[in-house]
Amino acid sequence: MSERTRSAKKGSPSADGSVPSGLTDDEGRRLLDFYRRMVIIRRFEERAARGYTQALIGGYCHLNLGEEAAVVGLVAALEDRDYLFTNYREHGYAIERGISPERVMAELYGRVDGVSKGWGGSMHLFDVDHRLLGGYGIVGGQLPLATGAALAISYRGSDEVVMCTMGDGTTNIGAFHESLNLAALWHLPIVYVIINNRLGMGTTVEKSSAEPELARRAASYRMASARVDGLDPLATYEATRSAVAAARAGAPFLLEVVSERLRGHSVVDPAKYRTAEEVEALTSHDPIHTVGARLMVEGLLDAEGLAALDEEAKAIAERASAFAEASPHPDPSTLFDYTYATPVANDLHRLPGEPLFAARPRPTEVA
Amino acid sequence: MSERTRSAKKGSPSADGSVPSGLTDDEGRRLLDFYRRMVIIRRFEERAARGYTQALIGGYCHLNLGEEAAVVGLVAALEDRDYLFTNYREHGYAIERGISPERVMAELYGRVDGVSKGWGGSMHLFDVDHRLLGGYGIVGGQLPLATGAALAISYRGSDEVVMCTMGDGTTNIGAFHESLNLAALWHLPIVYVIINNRLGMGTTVEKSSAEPELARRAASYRMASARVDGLDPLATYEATRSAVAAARAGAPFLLEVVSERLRGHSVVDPAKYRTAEEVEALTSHDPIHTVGARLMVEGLLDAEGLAALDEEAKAIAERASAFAEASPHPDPSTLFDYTYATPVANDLHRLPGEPLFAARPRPTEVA
Amino acid sequence: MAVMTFRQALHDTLRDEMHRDENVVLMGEEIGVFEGSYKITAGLLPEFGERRVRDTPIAEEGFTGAAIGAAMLGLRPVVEIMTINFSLLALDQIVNHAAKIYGMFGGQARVPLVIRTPGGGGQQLGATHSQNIELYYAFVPGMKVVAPSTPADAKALLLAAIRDDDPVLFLENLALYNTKGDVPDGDTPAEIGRAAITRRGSDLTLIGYSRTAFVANQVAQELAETEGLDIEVVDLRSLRPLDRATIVESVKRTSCAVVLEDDWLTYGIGAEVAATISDGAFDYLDAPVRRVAMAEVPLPYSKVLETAALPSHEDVINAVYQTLDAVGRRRPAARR
Amino acid sequence: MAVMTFRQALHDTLRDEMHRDENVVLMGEEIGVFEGSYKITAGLLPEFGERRVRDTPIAEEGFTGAAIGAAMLGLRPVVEIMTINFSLLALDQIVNHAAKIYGMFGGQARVPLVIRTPGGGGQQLGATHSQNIELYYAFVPGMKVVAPSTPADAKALLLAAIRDDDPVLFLENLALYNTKGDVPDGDTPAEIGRAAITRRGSDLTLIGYSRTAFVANQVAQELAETEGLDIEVVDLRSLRPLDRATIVESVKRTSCAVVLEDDWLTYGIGAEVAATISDGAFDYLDAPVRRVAMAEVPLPYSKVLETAALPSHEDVINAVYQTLDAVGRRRPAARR
Ligand SMILES: Cc1ncc(C[n+]2csc(CCOP(=O)(O)OP(=O)(O)O)c2C)c(N)n1
Ligand SMILES: Cc1ncc(C[n+]2csc(CCOP(=O)(O)OP(=O)(O)O)c2C)c(N)n1
Ligand SMILES: [Mg+2]
Ligand SMILES: [Mg+2]
Repeated sequence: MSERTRSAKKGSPSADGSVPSGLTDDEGRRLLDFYRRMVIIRRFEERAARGYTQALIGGYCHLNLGEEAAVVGLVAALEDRDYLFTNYREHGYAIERGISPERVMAELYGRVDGVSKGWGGSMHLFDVDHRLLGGYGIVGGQLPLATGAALAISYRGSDEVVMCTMGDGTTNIGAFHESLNLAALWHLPIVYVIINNRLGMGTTVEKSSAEPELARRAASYRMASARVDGLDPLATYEATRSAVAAARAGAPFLLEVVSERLRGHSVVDPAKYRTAEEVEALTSHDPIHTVGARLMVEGLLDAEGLAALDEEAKAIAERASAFAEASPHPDPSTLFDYTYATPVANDLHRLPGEPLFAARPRPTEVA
Repeated sequence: MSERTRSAKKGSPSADGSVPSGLTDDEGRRLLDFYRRMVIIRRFEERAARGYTQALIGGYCHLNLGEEAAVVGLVAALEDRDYLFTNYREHGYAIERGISPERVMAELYGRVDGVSKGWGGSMHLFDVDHRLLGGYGIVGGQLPLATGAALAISYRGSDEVVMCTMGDGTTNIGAFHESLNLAALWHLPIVYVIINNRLGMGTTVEKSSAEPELARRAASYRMASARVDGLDPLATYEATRSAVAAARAGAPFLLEVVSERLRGHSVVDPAKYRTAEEVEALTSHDPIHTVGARLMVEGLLDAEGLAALDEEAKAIAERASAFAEASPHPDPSTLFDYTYATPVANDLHRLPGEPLFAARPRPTEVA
Repeated sequence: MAVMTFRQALHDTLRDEMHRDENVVLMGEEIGVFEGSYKITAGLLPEFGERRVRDTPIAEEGFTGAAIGAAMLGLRPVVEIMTINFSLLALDQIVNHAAKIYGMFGGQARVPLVIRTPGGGGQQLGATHSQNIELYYAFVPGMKVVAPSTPADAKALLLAAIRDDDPVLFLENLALYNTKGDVPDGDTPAEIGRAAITRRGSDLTLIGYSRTAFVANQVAQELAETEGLDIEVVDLRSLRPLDRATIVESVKRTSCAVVLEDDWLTYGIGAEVAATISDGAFDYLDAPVRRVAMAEVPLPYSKVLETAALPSHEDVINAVYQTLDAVGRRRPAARR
Repeated sequence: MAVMTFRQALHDTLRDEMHRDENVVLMGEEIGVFEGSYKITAGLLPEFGERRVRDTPIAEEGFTGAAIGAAMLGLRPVVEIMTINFSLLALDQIVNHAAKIYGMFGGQARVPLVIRTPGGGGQQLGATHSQNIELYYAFVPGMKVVAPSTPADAKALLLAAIRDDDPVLFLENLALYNTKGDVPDGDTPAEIGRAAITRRGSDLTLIGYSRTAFVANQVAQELAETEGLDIEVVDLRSLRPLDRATIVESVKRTSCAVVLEDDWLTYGIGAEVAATISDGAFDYLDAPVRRVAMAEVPLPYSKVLETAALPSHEDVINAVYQTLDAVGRRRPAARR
């Protein structure tokens, strides 16, 4: 981790557990709650990784491991009525938005009880009731969409906010530029969040972004921005609250959340491009460790409490996967149910092996 | 013109012809030369507009009227070995690069002696010998290409520079962001030039760019930048020289050249969206007037000399159009000559009315 | 019923729909202050204001995507992409997002979006500005693609498109904007996914869409008058879904067909139409389906070359004659 | 001659060409440090260094366009676009620039560029990551599009593509990377624009490209063994130019054809193949050309639904049987 990044981390505990600046009661309660949520995500993700090796999950599967503090702090700053657009690394966000881990896991398993009824998979979680508007697998694809959602809100004069998360690598794609410019021009109620885990697959932020302090890119749009330590859930929460407040008042915001990706890009990536020292260092940045340690130091949690939280989280993850496994696969007869929302004449419901036109009578049978 | 833009114009004469700061001999000679070139462009463009109304030119036709000082100052700062990529508003650039006005006009007329042999038209001038690598009609399309040309130069370790011009409206498209980021990351020898005429068709820069001081957008890439008065050819020339020098040393540069578009977006646009006052004000910003006036004030040109330059320019434009009109149209038999550079099996040379397969014998004739 | 241009029909329909439904908003480059590159939206900015007629920066991907996102929240944006060529820049948002969102999320979100965009060549706009790439949209399940050829259909299909809950690519054509025709009053949307037989006949089926349907009707009329030929014309109207039944039934009656298209022949729209006929009317077809399409070159600027590359009226007539020739039916005196 | 995987053939050919010609450079996301998403470029960064193996930011339009510009100055970039789905973001640079530059400027600049990119479905990657959109390139004059199905062709066509002075879309397929085959030593590029008859037969012509050519050969082999059927297989190899003569000559001999494709049926690659056969072999064809293609839906994630939407081995066999049935030829006992 670079100097610069480190310096963004005010008040977070160091790995040796030295005493931090101290917390108010409110903060203490909040941190405990955040930690509980973080552990749930952690155990969920580990269970998902297992599901993948068990071949119960297919396709790509990207985990929030290391980003739990960021996820929890970000989502906590949203109101229920606010909207969230995110990318393919979104299991934790879905859970934080209040979607049951069962339905999230069922989606990963491709089952009918999944949030997207098995049509989306890990990368495409969506729940209209919880205002999670996807889960997108095309890097940057969610940015114009989220911008448009904010446009609809502003058009109607209502007061929801849109949060749109993305990775550091995503800031180099055209859609980033076009979207932020539109949001700033049109004063849209949106917070763009960069989860800067300093890697896009195996490429470092320095190798992909000529200005690696990504929050600075807001200047191209006269947009306000901030950089925050995403390993500290309280700091993330506070920074997000300000950003959301600004957005609600019609001033879009760019928030950079510096974080870690503890494992490979997806569950199948062994991350060989990381040196042993880098991997070593990661442990001391693991927010589950650091936040847990902080709670202990603050006297807000003891070893027993910590173990209990962990058990609870594991149980949730197990229940989720049991539920998912029990949920039925979609019926093949539903294949043509979601091509169009408005039914349309001549939509072709042909299975791959079927002829386009009913077979003609055999030549020998022709009169 | 905004306050901010005005302040960029140091040392240029005001419309009333008040005495400027004074010029060295060298500057005087240069200014006179620049003026001469500017007038040639002006008369060429006016002749082109006439050719369009005569239906000798088709398609779209965008003129450099008002941008002559910028064009001349920019191109003069390039070496012959440097490369230029530009957009569809490029007649002046082609002439400044040393391509004969005859061949430029012939291209506008779609004739075989045109720089692009009649295949490109007004928007697609190209001359490999003069290192004008196009003329592109897709807004922003030239940016990645120019970036790649600079990559090839850097790859080979040679010392040419690429200049890539664009309009203000072009800075809002994704390719701008992606290209500048690549150039900065890879230390490419390229100068990106924004001709900020403050309009993209009918849309003002304030309505299209959330940061309307466009040079500031370089900050997103830690790229050096400057803003210069494009109605002052000397100032443009000097600023460009610095930018080119930086690029030659491997530091890409973003140069914003504040300019004017005297007429409509293209020759068919009456520009009804401009108020009478705006149109009025334009005259006093016309660089042909202001630079001419300055030369008179400086005693470098008298009315007679000015008239002579003008006559010369008109004659050049007339010769160009006479040449163009005399040049033959391409032969229809050459239609398939430029689909592929490497000839390839089964390339379909079928005219629109021809059958795909030779006609079968008529049924009655079948044995 | 009133006679008006294609342009006027579009304009009036947009205006009526904006009055009818507050959720209908217009977005695009130069549609407001500039009144639209082809003036379809002239007058709508002063009438409805910037909130509903939104000039955008040059950012096809960004504003098209924003329209998709706004549609997910219930607006009904009508986006103008200045020409279909520029839509390449928005293709990821359209193909990978607009067309996928309903299915990929199990039917939870709808994208009631219309993208209006003109194709067309023949205006010496050069290789990058003269393409007909409706194929790129017609190929994609999740998209609907309509391609009216008359002012009446411009209205009826635009009404349908705006009221549809799926993303609709509404194909226009530079050469049609000034054509005139009857336009019914009232408020009757067309049914997307249906072709129309715009002229009954028994000698040959001539098939087109957008500009080429216009040409097909012209040619059929002309050959009826000059040669007494009885040509049936199918106007596809919808490229996705494609109304195979109407096409095939027509050819079963006429036993031969010529397909007109303004795009490149190989893999063009006509390929599917020809393949469909050759399959569905296999036992009825008396000659190969003939396709009239662009020459396979990047379209040159030069008028002479451009003309050589584009299908002409004569090309269509010759294709009709040669096809009739092949089936041995009513061959009028060769006319070459 | 050596037996190796498709992946290895690609890797070795890239490496050999980089040794042969200093102008050959590789660009793309994650091709260096990460060794390529599908490991085609593994080991090349350490061997050739960052100058020649360039990891790019996530900016498909930017880096593809930069490769085009570099090609204009004489480099011979080989770009990897991680999957063909992401190429939608670069489409304007490819279709409107790479494919146009030679023609639009009257032959003054060449674009010796190769874009390698895999298609493929069936990996539960969901609607946006499972598309087969080679059509978008095959449609465009100025582009060349090749689609090898064997390791030998992977080598021969990649050699040809790199040495060609035009932009070439080199289609790969996720499902082929681990397939094995003989690869000749030496340095013999294939001829772009030529299909190959990879198996002679007289009962039926089975046509495919990329993965579906592999399947076609498999099925033909199987039906020869199990049913004594004598199926001819045409591997298209080049989608643009399309080798119509080879296809048509084959069908003239067999009088019936089945076309396999991994994209959507309507307007898919198979439409042109079917239209071409129906036209060029009109008098020889005894049954409609059958197409086996994806169901027309955004591809679902669920394994069950995905499987239902994709053409299976069984589907191909049934299509063959039904077509043979239709022509009344050697019908083996129905096998459903
Ligand atoms: C347009 C596009 N290009 C490439 C990819 C492949 N891809 C998926 S994730 C990824 C890296 C993204 O990095 P970042 O934005 O930092 O997010 P992170 O994965 O670190 O959360 C890439 C290149 C893609 N999905 N979409
Ligand atoms: C991608 C794309 N979108 C839209 C257009 C239509 N168009 C041509 S020029 C232009 C305005 C460009 O403005 P600016 O960049 O300021 O350049 P200027 O014309 O002022 O020189 C537009 C919108 C286009 N050619 N390409
Ligand atoms: Mg990252
Ligand atoms: Mg401008």
